[in-house]
Formats: sequence, C-alpha cells, structure tokens
Amino acid sequence: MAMNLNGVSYIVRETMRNLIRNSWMSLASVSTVAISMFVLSFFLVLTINLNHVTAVLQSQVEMKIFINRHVPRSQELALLRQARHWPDVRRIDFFTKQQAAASLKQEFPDQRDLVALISKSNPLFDGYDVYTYRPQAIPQLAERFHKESIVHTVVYEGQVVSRLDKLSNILRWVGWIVEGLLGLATLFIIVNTIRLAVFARRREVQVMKLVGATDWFIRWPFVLEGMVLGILGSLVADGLVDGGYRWLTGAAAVALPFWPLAPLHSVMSEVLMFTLIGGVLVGVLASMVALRRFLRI
Amino acid sequence: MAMNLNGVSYIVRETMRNLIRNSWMSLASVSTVAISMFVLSFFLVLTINLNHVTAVLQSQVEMKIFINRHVPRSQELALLRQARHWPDVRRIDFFTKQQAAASLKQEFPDQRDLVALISKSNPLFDGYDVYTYRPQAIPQLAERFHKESIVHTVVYEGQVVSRLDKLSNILRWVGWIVEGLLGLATLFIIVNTIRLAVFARRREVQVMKLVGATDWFIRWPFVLEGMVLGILGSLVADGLVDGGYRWLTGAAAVALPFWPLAPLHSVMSEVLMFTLIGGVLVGVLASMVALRRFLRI
Amino acid sequence: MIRLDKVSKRYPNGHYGLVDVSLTIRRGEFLFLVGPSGAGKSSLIRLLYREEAASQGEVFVDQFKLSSLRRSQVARLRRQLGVVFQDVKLLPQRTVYQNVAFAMEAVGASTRDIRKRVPQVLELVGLSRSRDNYPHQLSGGEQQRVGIARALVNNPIYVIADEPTGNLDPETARDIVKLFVEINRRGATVIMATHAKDIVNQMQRRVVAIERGRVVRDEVRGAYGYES
Amino acid sequence: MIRLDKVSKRYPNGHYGLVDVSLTIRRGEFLFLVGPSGAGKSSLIRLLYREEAASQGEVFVDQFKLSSLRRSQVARLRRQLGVVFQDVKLLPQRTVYQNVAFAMEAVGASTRDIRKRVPQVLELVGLSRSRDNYPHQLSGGEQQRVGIARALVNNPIYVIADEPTGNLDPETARDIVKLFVEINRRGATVIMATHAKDIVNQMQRRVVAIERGRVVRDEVRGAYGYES
Ligand SMILES: Nc1ncnc2c1ncn2[C@@H]1O[C@H](COP(=O)(O)OP(=O)(O)OP(=O)(O)O)[C@@H](O)[C@H]1O
Ligand SMILES: Nc1ncnc2c1ncn2[C@@H]1O[C@H](COP(=O)(O)OP(=O)(O)OP(=O)(O)O)[C@@H](O)[C@H]1O
Ligand SMILES: [Mg+2]
Ligand SMILES: [Mg+2]
Repeated sequence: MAMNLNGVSYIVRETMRNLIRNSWMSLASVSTVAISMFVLSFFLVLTINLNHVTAVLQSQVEMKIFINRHVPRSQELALLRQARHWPDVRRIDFFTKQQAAASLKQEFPDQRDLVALISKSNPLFDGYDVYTYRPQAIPQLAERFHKESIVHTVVYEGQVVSRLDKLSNILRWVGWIVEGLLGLATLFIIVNTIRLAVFARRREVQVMKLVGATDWFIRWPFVLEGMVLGILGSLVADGLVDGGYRWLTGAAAVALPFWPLAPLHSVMSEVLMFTLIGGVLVGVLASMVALRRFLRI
Repeated sequence: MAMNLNGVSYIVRETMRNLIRNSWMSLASVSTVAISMFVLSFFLVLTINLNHVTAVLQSQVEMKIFINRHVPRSQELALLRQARHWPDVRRIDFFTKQQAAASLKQEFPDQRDLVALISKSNPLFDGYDVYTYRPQAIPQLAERFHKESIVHTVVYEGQVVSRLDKLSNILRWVGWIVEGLLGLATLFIIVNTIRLAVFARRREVQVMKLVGATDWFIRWPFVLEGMVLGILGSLVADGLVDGGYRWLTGAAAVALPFWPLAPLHSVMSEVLMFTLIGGVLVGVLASMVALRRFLRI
Repeated sequence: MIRLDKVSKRYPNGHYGLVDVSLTIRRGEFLFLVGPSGAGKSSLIRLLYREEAASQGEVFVDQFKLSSLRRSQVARLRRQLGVVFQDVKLLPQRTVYQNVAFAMEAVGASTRDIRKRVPQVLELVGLSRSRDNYPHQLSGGEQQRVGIARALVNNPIYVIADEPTGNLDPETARDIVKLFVEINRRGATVIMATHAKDIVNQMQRRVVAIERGRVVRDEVRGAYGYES
Repeated sequence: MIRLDKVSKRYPNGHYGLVDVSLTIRRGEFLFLVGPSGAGKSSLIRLLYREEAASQGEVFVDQFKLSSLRRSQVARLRRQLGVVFQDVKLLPQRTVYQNVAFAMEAVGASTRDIRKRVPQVLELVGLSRSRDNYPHQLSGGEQQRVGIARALVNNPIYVIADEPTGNLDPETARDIVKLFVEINRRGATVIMATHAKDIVNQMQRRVVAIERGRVVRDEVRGAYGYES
C-alpha cells in the first residue's frame, strides 16, 4: 500500500482514463447512484419535514388557565411574570371571559338557549392560553399552575396532546425505518451496479495480475473510481434535491402558506452529509468487494 | 421472427442455460429488480392505505339533524325511512337530547355553571347522526334535510370536511407523484442493471453474429432472460410485501386497533399487477435496448 | 465466385489495411493468402464475411454485393461461409460440442441433424475426447481446431480460414490442410491465410501474396515466398 | 534455476495436463519445449508463473517454492519472469505503448525510465509505428509482438514464451528468435514452447519434448521431432 509520488500520479491518471474509457459504464453507475441517492434523499427530506411539522404542531398545543374572579390585576401579573421563566413555557396569551364565551357560541351556534344564557350572565372566567415547547411537559406544568392560589382551573386537552405525541413518535419511527430500508436497498443496488461494472472488466484485472501487478496496484484505481462514481452520483442527486426543494418551498409559499416547511439549508446539510458519505463509502466498498474474486489468480 | 418448434425449444434451453451459467449476474439482476420493486411496492402500499384511510375517515364524517320538539314519533320514522334511501346516505343514528347534553358536558367538564344549567333544564333537542359515503355530498344533503318541516336545525362541520377532502386530495396527488418518480427510478435502475449484465456478454453476441445467427435468433434468449429476471425479481418483492403486510396487519391489530388498514387481498392484487407487468416489460425492453449496440456488426 | 474490384480498406484511424486490391476467386479454387505480418491478409478476409466494409471498390460474394447488403442479408451471407477466425472466437460459456452445435442451430438445423453431424466434425479435427470441455479447458491448438470444426460443420460453399494452423504442430497442421483439400475436392472453395511455408510450398496451389495492403503476386501454382 | 520435481497437474475436470514431470533448467539456458497439440507445454508454463498450482510434486523458481507462496509473493515471482502468453492477453483498452508501459508501471519503474525503455523495446519487435494503436487495431502478428515486447521490457531474468511466433511469418519469427538469442547471450534464461520446426532444427539448442503430459525426450542439442 506504500505509494510514492509516481504511484499517486499513476492512480489518478488511471482512474481518469478508466472513467473516460468506460464512459458508458461510468454513466450507468453514476446515474444509478444518483437515482438511488435521490430516492433516499427524497424520503430523508420527508422525514425531516415530518419532524419539523410535528415539532411545530406540538409547540402550538396549549393549556388554558382560568383565573379566579375578582383577583387583583397585580397578582395576576406577578404570576405571569414568574411563569414566563418556568422551563418549557413558550408563550402566555390573555383572554377575557367574553372571548371564552364567543368561542363557545361559535361552537354551538344553534343552541339558542345556551347562547342566550351565556349572553345574559356569562358564567365563564378570564384566563390565559399557555403554549409550551414540549407537550410532554404539559401535565407537570398544569400541576404547577394549579398549585397557585389565584388559579381557578387548568384545562388542557390531555388526550389530544398525548395522541399527537404518540402519532408523531410513530411517524418518526416509521420514517427512520423507511429511511433505513431505503438505505439498505440503495446500498445493495449501488453495490450490484459497481460489481457488474467491475465484472465487465474482469479479464483486464486478470491480465494485470499475470503481468506481476500487486493487488493494491490494481485495486487503487478501482477504489478511486468507485469513490468518484459515488461522489458524482451523490452530487447529481443533491443538485436535484436542492432544485426540487427550492421549487417546493416556492410553490408551497403560494399554495399552502400555513404549512411549515423545514428551511432549505438545514435540509440540504443533512442530505449532503448522508449522500456524500454514503456515496463514497458505498463506491469504495463495492469496488473492493467486486474486485476480490478476480484478484485471486 | 418466425419460429418453429426447434426454435422455441432452443430459446427455452438457451435461456435456462444462460441464467444458470451467469448465475452471479442473474443474482445481481434479480436482487436489484426485487429491491427496486419492493421499494416501489412499499410506496404503492402506502398510497393504497392512504386512500383507504381517507375514504374511511371521510365516511365517518357526519351531519347532525335536530328534530323539532313534540313531533310525533311516526312522522320522524317516516322521514327516516325515506332518507335512508337518498343517494349518499350511509347510516342514520338516533341520539336523545340527554346524550347530546352528556357529550357537551364531557367537552366542558370544568365549566360548572354551564354543566349545572344543562343538567337542570336541558335546552337541547333530540336528533340524528347522518353518515355519508361522499363528504362532498354533505352540503346538498343538509339542504335537503333542512327543507323537511319537522327538522329544526342541521349542523355539519363543513370546514373540517372540506379541509379533510382537500388534504386527502393533496396526499393522493403526492402519493401518485412519488409513485411515478419511484417508478421511473426503478425503471432506470433495472434498465441499467440489465444493460450492464448484457454488456458483460457483448463478445458472445458479436461471435454469434459473425457465425451467421440472425438478430432475432440472438435476441430471443436475451429477451426471455430479461423477462424471467423481471418476473423472478418481482415475485421476490411480492413475497416480501405479502409477508411484511401480513405481519403489519397482525401487529396493527394489537397496537393500533382503531387504525383502518386496507385488506391484504386488495393490496396484493394491485402490487402483483404493478410489479409483474412492470418487471416483465422492463426486463424485456432493457434486454432489447442493451443488445442493440452489440448486434450492429 | 468471389470478386474484389479495386478494393481499398481505410481504418478509422487513417491506417490502410488494403490498397486497390482486385482479385477473382472462382468456385472450387484452393487459394493460399500469404504475406508478412500486418500485410493485410486478415483485412481482406474480414471484408469477405462483412465484419468490415470496404472503403472503396466493391466486394462480391456470389449473388451478394457487399456494399449494399441489408442487415438481414448479412446473416444469410455468413451462412454461405465457413470462417476460421485468426483469434478463434469461441463462445466461452459453451462446451466444444455446444460451440460447434451453435453454428448449426443458428442456421435452423434440426436437432437430429445436429446430433449426427457435430460428432462427425469433431472426429475429423481429432477432438472427440474433448467434446464436453469448455474453451478455457483446452490447449491453444485444441481451441483452434474447435474453430475449424465450427467452420466446417454446415458444409459451407466457401471455407475461409485465417491462419488456422498457427497454434498447431506441423503434423496436426498437415492433417488439417488435408481436410481442407478433401473438402475442396468435394466442391467447396477454400481460402486460407497462412504463414506455414512448408505447407504452401508442398501443396502447389494458387498463391496470392500481399504486402502492405497490395497484391504483389498471384500465381496459379505458387510457393510461399520468392526466395524459397 | 528452475526445477520441477515429480510434478503432476490434474485439472478440476479430471484431465491430466502433466504427469510426473521432473526437469531442471539452469540459469542462462535456452530451451525449446516441443510436442503435439495438447501435449502439456502450456500446462508446464502456467505452473512456472503460478497461474496454476501443481497437483503433485514441487516447482522451484530461484528462491521461490511455488506450492507455499503467499499472495504478495506471487507478484514478486512474476516480476522475475517475462511471459509471452499463448493467447497474448493484451489489455484491450490500452494502446500498444500503454500495454508495454503497464508492465513497467506495475513493477514501480519511474516515468523517466518508462519513457526511455518502452520505445526501445517497441523498436526491437518492429512496432514503433503502431505505438498508439489499440490491440483491436492490430493484426494477429502485431498483437503477438506487443506481447513479446511486454515480456522483455523489464529485462527479466527468465523469458518464458508460449508459442510466440504462431501468428508470425517465417521471417519475422526468425527475427524474434534472434532477439531471444541476443537476450539469452546477455544472461537471461529463455524457455520457448513452439511448433516452429525449422527454427528448432536450425538453432541446435536444448529441446524438451512432451507428449501426453510426460517428458519423452530431453536433448542438449536437439531437433524438433524424431523423424526430421
Ligand atoms: N481495426 C483496425 N484499425 C486500424 N488499423 C488496423 C485495424 N485492423 C488492422 N489494422 C492494420 O492494418 C494492417 C493489416 O492488418 P491485417 O490484420 O490485415 O494483417 P495480417 O496480414 O492479417 O497480419 P498477420 O499475419 O499478423 O495476422 C496492419 O498494419 C494493422 O495494424
Ligand atoms: N483448465 C483446463 N482444464 C482441463 N483440461 C485442461 C485445462 N487446460 C488444459 N487442459 C488439457 O490439458 C492438456 C494439455 O494442455 P496444454 O494447454 O498444456 O497443451 P499444449 O501442449 O500447450 O498444446 P498446444 O500446442 O495446442 O497449445 C490438453 O489435453 C488440454 O485439453
Ligand atoms: Mg491476420
Ligand atoms: Mg499451449
């Protein structure tokens, strides 16, 4: 494996030569790598966005605190000022009992008696919407608010939160499993492709061995070639993903303005990492595995 | 292309021979086809289930009809008997005003005054839940019920329905686009693989030509081989999908009993159709395209 | 009848394989093609079975005018010819028997004919014992004889052999040439490019000598070179 | 020194390529290996550069005991040898120059040495003009000479040539053998399997005759066959 400068220049020259000479095979390999990586990236992007959306949705989950009637405003404010710095508290919004009544009326517009009742003597309280970063933290938070003397009741949609949480966990798991399966499939397909490409050149390898070349002397150009094929394929895939995602974010901004897409740079940095490292590793390993049988001579 | 019995037996023999002799290459091709097809099928199954779930969810979307107080039971029943046969009506369930109150109490357990009010003098009405096959039909249905003299109000969650409808449409579109992209990718990868496999045997083809074999004489075994590779790969994929889906339905029955999975047979019939037709077509076309260059001699 | 009419062959890299060659070979002739290494013997032979097309001039083989041959006709042309290639060109994944049988299958022969004829031809070239060996399990000379057997198996009207005895010992080489003579006697035309001086001198047949792509000598009862 | 000690070669299909062959070749010898087609000449030669391993007995090449050679040592063994293969074995995607240069690159020669040496060797075998051609652009004899150039380019201690003149006209063949003689005179050991009766008879060197895998004759100043 020791290589002098001659050796390095030989390897680089050889690799370029082979890539160009077997341009047809190179093209097949690069396009296969590119497609596999693109499919993989596509679902990586989906997973990333899934995580992003659930994170955003979860952060919108809220808890309602109703304050006792006739509590002085100052006491309320004192609590608020404190609570704002409790861990997991993201935002606290005030609502009046009129607002609470209005939202109830909206939900039951056809229950005339109910509406009449609420309109006459509003039985509801003033209160606050509390938003959190971690929906899992809501029960403890609720407990904590409830201990405050000025708090009348704490309401949170426990079931909804835990369901959303479960669902997002399941989706995340499914995402990673799909990702893993696709990764394996990609690996297999790329290895197959590069093995077939090496297979088509098996005679060449055998002649090299018979002329006295060492295994590593033969292997290096193939390894470098596998690396280049992997990188080229990955870059093509990355280009497609980047272009596609830019288009998507543009289109989504118009069609689904409410939909929270993960930002381009964070998507691309993950995609680049996965595809490039994956491409290089797979290319190199596939070349080496494929060569093994033909070096035994 | 005219083939006598000798010819057919020759082709079959040749194909078997080639598959076995190039067992390594056959294995690479079959596994690539299988993996590609499996990935494709995986998302086909997802799409099918997505459609299934949205169909089920939509069919669960309901409309509430409140009947005027003091309407004789016979009149109510007459309307019901009629309405059951209106198009798009799936099921009609009766609920009492007590039930309506109970569900309201459940939704606002902490509003003591509200609960007290409802408990004392229930301002609500008796009514019916109407389920439909087509959520799009709800507005017209509502209109129709409203025209009946005994109906007090019709309530339906119009916004939710139309949103769900939009979302399921978008998801369906996304599903088909992903499906299409994956299909293209699969096509490309399989074509590449089979081309590389044919490429490794180019000398053989050239020798055959020089010995006086016609193009079709050379092509037939390759075409049949491509077909067999496509079918074998597809069958492997189908086996995996079938096994996986059986496992999934079993696991889902325990873990997510409420989740409506599409039935195995309907999933498998679609998967089989796609993969087998796809596998055969791709295998045959790839062989023919790959051969073209080497037959020119 | 084979006729070359002012044929030149220029390869894509600019090299000339043949320059202005005119030659007529009548049915039933036995012709040696001689010349130093790189003279153009194989170039001429490759034109005959249409692996290459002439750059200028015209080649005729019986009714076929090779410059205007459709693809389907190329196969028909090649079936008239039994070619022994200089680099043998066996199918590596088939046994000796299958290699020879393939040439018959390709022309649509019946299984019965194949079963009868192939062992005969293998016997003729002395390979009966090796019928189930693959090419890589054969010696160089044995491979060459498989190539010869394949060329002869369809009883071609023309036998075109490009140095068919290069890897054979003198005795086996003589046997092969005897075989060609026998086939020629039964009516086939034989064209044989060769470096086997002894054999050419001994046979006293038509000799066409090529040098640098040009026909420099064409004698009805010739010898290998001027000097001998 | 090359020594075969009761060597037999049995191929996987049960065929015997060599049977109980014992043979010693000293440094500086010039040895012809003769025998009919399929005798076992190539089988013997393939043992020497370790493409195949002996089934029984032992082969020694200088300090190398071939039965117990580790993989890394196989390359070192092959670098001591300049082998001309019967089926030439050129790299199809490299030009003549690159094919020959590859053998030097493989042993780690400097670019300067390669640039100087390769043209010299191509000149020796008469291929200077074809240096940029690919193998498929060469005639059979030209390809064979590229194989010879590649075998000689590293100034090997042993030159092992398997029918190196099979596709060459007698004159060129004689030139190649003269080249081998010259190399032999400078100290290299030359082993040449051949069917070229004239050359063997003319040279009066050691001749080892093989038949059906056995050494049947070993003469210090021999001729091609018994009868001549
Ligand atoms: N495909 C090709 N492209 C370029 N040049 C070629 C090609 N084929 C042959 N040549 C050149 O044409 C000349 C004639 O080649 P040809 O093969 O006809 O020689 P030959 O008489 O058969 O020689 P040999 O006895 O060595 O086989 C040679 O100089 C060769 O290098
Ligand atoms: N890999 C193999 N497997 C089986 N049999 C083989 C193999 N290689 C050679 N043989 C057989 O061994 C015998 C000797 O072959 P070898 O190649 O040594 O002959 P040779 O003397 O070189 O003949 P030629 O002059 O024709 O090249 C032949 O009968 C051949 O069929
Ligand atoms: Mg030639
Ligand atoms: Mg041999």
